[in-house]
Amino acid sequence: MTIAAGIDIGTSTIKTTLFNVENGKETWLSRYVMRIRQRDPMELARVAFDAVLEDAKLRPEDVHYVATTGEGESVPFHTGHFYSMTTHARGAIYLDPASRAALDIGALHGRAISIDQRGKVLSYKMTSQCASGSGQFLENIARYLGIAQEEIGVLSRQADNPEVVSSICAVLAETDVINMVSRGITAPNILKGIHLSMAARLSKLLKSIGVVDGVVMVTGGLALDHGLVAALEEDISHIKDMKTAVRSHPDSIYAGAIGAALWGAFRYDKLAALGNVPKAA
Amino acid sequence: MTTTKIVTSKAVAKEAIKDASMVKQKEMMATHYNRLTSAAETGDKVAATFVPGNLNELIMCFDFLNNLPEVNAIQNGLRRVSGSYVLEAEKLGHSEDVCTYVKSDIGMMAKGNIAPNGKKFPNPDVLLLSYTGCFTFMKWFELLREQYKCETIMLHTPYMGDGKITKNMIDYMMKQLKEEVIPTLERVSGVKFDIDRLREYLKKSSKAEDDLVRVLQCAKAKPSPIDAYFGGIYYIGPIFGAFRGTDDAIDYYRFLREEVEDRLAKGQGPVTPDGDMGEEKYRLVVEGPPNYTSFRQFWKMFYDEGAVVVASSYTKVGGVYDFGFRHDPAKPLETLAEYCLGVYTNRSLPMRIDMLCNYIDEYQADGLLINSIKSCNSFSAGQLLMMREVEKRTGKPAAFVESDLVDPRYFSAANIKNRLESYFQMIEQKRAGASAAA
Amino acid sequence: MKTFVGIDLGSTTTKAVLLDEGCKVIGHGITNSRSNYATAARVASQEAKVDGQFTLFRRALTDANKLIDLDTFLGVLERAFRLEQFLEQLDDLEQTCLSQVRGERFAKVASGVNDALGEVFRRLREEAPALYAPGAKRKSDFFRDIAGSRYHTHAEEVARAAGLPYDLLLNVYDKSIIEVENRPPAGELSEKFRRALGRMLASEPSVKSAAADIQKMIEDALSVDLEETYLVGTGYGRVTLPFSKEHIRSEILCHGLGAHMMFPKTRTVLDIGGQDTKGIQVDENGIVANFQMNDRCAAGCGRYLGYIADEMNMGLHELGPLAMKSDRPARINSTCTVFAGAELRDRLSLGEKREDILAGLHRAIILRAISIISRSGGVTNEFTFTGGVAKNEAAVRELRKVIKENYGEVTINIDPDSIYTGALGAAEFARRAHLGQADGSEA
Amino acid sequence: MATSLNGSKTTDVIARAQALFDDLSFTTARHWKDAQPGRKVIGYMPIYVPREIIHAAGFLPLGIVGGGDQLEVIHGDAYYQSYICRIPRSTVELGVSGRLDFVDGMLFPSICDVIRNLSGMWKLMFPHVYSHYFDVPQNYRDDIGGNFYINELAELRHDLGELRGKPITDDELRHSITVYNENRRLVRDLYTFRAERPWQAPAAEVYLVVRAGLVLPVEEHTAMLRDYLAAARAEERPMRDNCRIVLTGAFCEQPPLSLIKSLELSGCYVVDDDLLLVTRWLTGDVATEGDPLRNLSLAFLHHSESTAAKYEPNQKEKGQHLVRAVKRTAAEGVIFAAPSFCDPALLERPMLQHVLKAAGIPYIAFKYAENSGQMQPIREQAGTFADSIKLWSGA
Ligand SMILES: Nc1ncnc2c1ncn2[C@@H]1O[C@H](COP(=O)(O)OP(=O)(O)O)[C@@H](O)[C@H]1O
Ligand SMILES: Nc1ncnc2c1ncn2[C@@H]1O[C@H](COP(=O)(O)OP(=O)(O)O)[C@@H](O)[C@H]1O
Ligand code: SF4
Ligand code: SF4
Ligand code: SF4
Repeated sequence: MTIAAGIDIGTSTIKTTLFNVENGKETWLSRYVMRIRQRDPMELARVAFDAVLEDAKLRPEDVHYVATTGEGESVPFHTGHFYSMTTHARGAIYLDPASRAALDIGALHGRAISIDQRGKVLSYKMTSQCASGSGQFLENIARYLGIAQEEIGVLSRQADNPEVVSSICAVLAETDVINMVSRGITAPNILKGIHLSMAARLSKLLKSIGVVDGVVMVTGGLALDHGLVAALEEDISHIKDMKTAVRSHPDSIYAGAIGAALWGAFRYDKLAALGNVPKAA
Repeated sequence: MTTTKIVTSKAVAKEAIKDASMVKQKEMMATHYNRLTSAAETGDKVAATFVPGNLNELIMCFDFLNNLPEVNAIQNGLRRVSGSYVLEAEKLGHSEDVCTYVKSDIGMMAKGNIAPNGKKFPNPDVLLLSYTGCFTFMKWFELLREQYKCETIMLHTPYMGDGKITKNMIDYMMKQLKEEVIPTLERVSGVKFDIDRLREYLKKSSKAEDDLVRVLQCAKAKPSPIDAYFGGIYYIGPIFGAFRGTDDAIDYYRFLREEVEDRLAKGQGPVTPDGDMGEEKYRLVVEGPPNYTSFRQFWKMFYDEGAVVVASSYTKVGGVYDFGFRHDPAKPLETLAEYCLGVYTNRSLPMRIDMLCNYIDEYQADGLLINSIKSCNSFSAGQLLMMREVEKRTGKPAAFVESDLVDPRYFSAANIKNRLESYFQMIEQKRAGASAAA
Repeated sequence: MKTFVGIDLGSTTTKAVLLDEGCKVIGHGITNSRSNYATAARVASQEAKVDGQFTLFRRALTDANKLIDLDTFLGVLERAFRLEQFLEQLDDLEQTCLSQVRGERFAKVASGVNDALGEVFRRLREEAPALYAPGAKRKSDFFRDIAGSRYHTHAEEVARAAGLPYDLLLNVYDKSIIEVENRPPAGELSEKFRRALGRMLASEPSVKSAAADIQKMIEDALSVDLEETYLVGTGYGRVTLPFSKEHIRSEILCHGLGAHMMFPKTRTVLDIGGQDTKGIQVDENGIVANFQMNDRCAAGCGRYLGYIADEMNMGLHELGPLAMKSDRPARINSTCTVFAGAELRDRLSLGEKREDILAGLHRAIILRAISIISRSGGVTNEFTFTGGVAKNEAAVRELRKVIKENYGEVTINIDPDSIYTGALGAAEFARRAHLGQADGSEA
Repeated sequence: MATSLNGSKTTDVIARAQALFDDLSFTTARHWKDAQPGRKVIGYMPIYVPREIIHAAGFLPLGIVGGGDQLEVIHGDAYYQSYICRIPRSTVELGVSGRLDFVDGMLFPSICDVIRNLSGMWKLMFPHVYSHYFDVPQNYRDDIGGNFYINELAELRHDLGELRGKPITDDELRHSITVYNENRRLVRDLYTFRAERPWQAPAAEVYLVVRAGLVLPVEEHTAMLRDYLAAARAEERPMRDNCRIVLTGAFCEQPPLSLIKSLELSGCYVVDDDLLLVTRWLTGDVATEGDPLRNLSLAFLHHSESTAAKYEPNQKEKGQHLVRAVKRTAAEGVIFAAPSFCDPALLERPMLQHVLKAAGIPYIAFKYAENSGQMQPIREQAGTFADSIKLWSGA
């Protein structure tokens, strides 16, 4: 029995999971997600860790490996850190063993990660800093349009004539959107337009790392945005030699934390086999 | 953000003003592309080489057809397909930051290497890298070699860093020509080198060069009968490309000279895609290559405002002839070396500044406009200093716009128009100020 | 009387300036930019008219100076007028909010939400007079900002008390404000003045004795028609301005001319607005000789400070003063607006002090601006700083430092009305265009 | 803490090297020049100049590799569009701000169009300084490229002799070659040591020590290298669970020190790199007998590093130097780090990647600028690379 915690510190949210791995069987014990909202992420990490422990009715000393990922390199109580592409890859395999790529879309970033059946990262590509396709940008626009987060996907799917955003800079893209509103473009068409241009950028990432078939698991917070997932499917269907199936999972937002916990358990077992048991600080 | 207006030029108007030179050039290009794309059937061998420092006369001595990747990139730009080629190359792992000529070429290869006539380009039998005036050429040919796995010849042209051609440079180049370039061309082509044949071609070159210079210098007149940048780009086509040293080129430049002299005699201005240009209001010298993806739209921003370009540096990238240099049959190899050394981008920055100041002076221009090209460090690095220096020396205003050769993503029409309009207004105001003072 | 209107439709704010025939500014108006450009332009120019009206009152009332303290009087009148305006928009907002409460999302909670809204608006109305009391500090002068921040505060409390999700009330507001602010302003200006005057005369005993005289003079001033003789518009995103081509001038030219009008010896102009930074060189006639501006990238512009303010949960005008407290600015190289928040968090987590980071951010903005200036030809005496960011004292401090270090002693001009520079230039272009039309030649 | 034979600790050496690195006014070089009348300082940019000739004239060769992340660039931006790399603008800034006012000459080597054009700009901006574009052959035959190069070297030798007022003799040159041979040997020893025990010679330390060679008189630098090597050998430091990588592409504009540190922090030991190539451009000793210029020329033609600024005449050889470096240092992967907008590095990259792919060597790539502040994406990529090598090693 190996109990491992995964703590994924993002730019906008902290996701935490607790797993028990026994003879290759992975049991998800508990989970917790919280928004950072201008608080100190290092303190919140503790809060989140306590929350998953309480949920699973465990004590800190019951946990064999505390793995951080995302911006958690300096969490004082971790045993080890894995980088987010490593953990999202593993998380994607956990959520759907058929995944051959993970597409991690979060508040400020997009990453395409090509993986093998064991969750090994084969290659990857990240959106450049300037890409306007990020969760934060979508969130700002939705606020501006007076649309609640859970409405985004629904509205986007009602679009009949989407209008594409051209600026690469998210700030200037906001102006683009305001220009659209001023030209009388409807909210569904604007949202769908944003979704489509994000999708185009993301599928270009996939293509450039050679992901052209198999299952692409969307992870990160934007996996919950069905409008974006639909736009991705649509965009990919237009690309001649791309035959990937895009999927998302209700637990996609936990992918990083899942991967961290599972790698943590893996690493613990490997080191334990070498008689080299690590200790969480 | 910017709504790009598509300028549809009236095909009718264009037909109406087709001159003999234009017809001739079209015909030459079509024949050339047909010969290239049927090289496989005819058994013709193909050499790929660059515009600056291209050794067309020498290539012809070995019966090679000359295929110029830069010219193909330009064609792709004008036909608006370069954008997708560039993207293709970026998907293949080429950086967004590097020269789009290269990426357009690589993308074109990846997408089947289709020539403007719709047929497939032949693979080159030899890559003749006359490495002149730009480092990118070197990497470009290494990339092509990786693809085609064919023989590659490097002709290294030293840079005129101190503003002069030294004996060491000439010796080095002649030695490369004699001991590397010519023997390899002989080997690949199976044709023995005949220096008299070379002399013959060089003689023809210099004849066409005389006419070209005459045409470009007609722009000293007021009004200028030509636009030496937008129009000039068409005029340099044959001599910078695959035709220098041919009878076709001699004919073309004779026709062209006659037409331009005729316009000069009649006091007419340049011909534009929308017919004759209106009143000449501003005379400009332009530094830097043009944008090809929105070439017409860019040009229109000039002629709509009465701005005519009277001299440009871009029309000197394939050879600087207006200060007296001609290909000289009397010293065939040395003349080729001098030619390569003297092309515009192989000149030091102080030399380039001198040239521009000289143009502003001799062509009585109102100022300097720099079109700075994102792709091209050879041209662009240092242009802001050049601008200030020219302004300082001539007292004429200068302006700076930015675009790219064949990447449509870097042509921001609204921005450029904004700048040009402000610039023309500035010239106007300066003039008003000057005449008030006089 | 003839007036010439210049409108600068900025990315953040829309500004209007009213000039008279003698090239004198009679009114300034500003509002937040919004998706309906025509409305933004209308609101700004109406604000400029209001301001113009006060100029006229001032002119008219100068004679009445013996009767009343002019400044106090106009101050009171203006506040009364602003309150009147605010309450009117608040009504509109309430109606709009109530009309949003329908459909499936609200099916179960509609009546609760309606009650909550009623309570929120009751509180808003109740505190409104205090917002416009003498000496009161408002977060901003725009309805969207004032109403928004107060709404958030009240809604959070009311929602908690009523057990409603706060997000729901927030969303109702977000949906409504966009409608409200894009509706063109309703009602006659002079009517609002009369109401404000009435409210004031009723409540200010000091002026009661002179009421009749004052009323007469104000009526005289109100009867002067501020005729919009010629209008010129400029601004960010010019392509879609709600004016026809001959009424549009490039923002660069407007800024150059405007700066020249404010400070005739100006040779270099720096304008930092919400999304653009411009470096402009002008000659002795205010003609633009050279310029540079950012395109494609909004790094280091005003919005950057906006993101930082949001991230720190502070008002824009509070950033400068906090940064001024630092004596060891952090070294910051990236001014990407989008990643501003991330950079801030990064540094806070490394233990750097807030004021030092802020000071560093201000310096970074200025360095970026100076690099644009230097690309346009450098700094030449005199130097004029315009745009919204010129209101930020920390940015001004860093600018002075950087210029001194690199260009020596240079006169640096900052007009309190510097945000109106573009609009001022536009108004002057309008005046010249009218003169040109009048005597048949190009101005 | 262990100490070297003469007692220095690594921390002492590093503190000195760091101080030299941080000094944007080149105080040490200024002191050197002021110490004796007639001394002159000749600046040079990447990628290679024969420092022996400068040294032979009794001058100090001063390597200038931009301004790093601490220099505020105010004027430099006025000379360059946004799509040109950082190093020329920070170099112009150093010049315009007077930080190079003690430099008597500048050499601009043949590396790319940007530095090539900068040579002309320097002539215009600083007309009283000797500035020279230093061309090198792209033809590697002794009788063609070799002769050309000997003549270029002779020109430089002549010019510097004029600057000194006395021609440079063959013996002076031979002596300088000996001095630099020794310096290069030590730099190579340091690299070899690091490849063997990277935890004992962290990349940032090696970088600082080698970089000191750009501003110090060569004799002092040789001593510094010796001290550091001895101290680093003697000092036991903990070995981390890191993978081993070769860093390539950073041969001109320098990555910020924090980037080099970030690589190791995120799990990658740097076991070879192409930073500051001038210090080991010539891969073996230059012959000291016979005609010194000819010897320098032969070394350049046949025993110098491969990099993007050179033409590779043989398609089969293209990129093999990188494969060899990986094998030699037992590296597990390659990190391509190129300055943004660096044509040579970025055009070369896909070709090198093809070679690595064929050789089965994993790699990643990213861009940087000398003033990059955000290390998060770098850590992320290097970290993922390290993770995947670590988790899957032997799998
Ligand atoms: N239900 C949802 N629908 C759409 N987007 C969501 C939803 N929940 C979260 N998001 C988006 O996900 C983003 C956070 O994603 P995440 O991967 O956690 O990012 P990070 O790791 O950088 O914090 C937020 O910007 C938010 O916009
Ligand atoms: N009171 C204030 N204090 C500090 N900064 C301000 C203030 N008002 C506006 N700003 C700054 O000015 C910017 C807007 O400038 P403005 O010139 O109005 O831009 P635009 O012309 O693009 O609309 C804001 O983003 C903000 O940073
Ligand atoms: S960099 Fe310039 S000269 Fe070189 S290939 Fe590209 S466009 Fe031509
Ligand atoms: S401000 Fe916009 S364009 Fe500029 S760096 Fe940031 S995201 Fe990119
Ligand atoms: S960084 Fe690259 S492009 Fe820039 S100067 Fe150096 S070699 Fe040239």
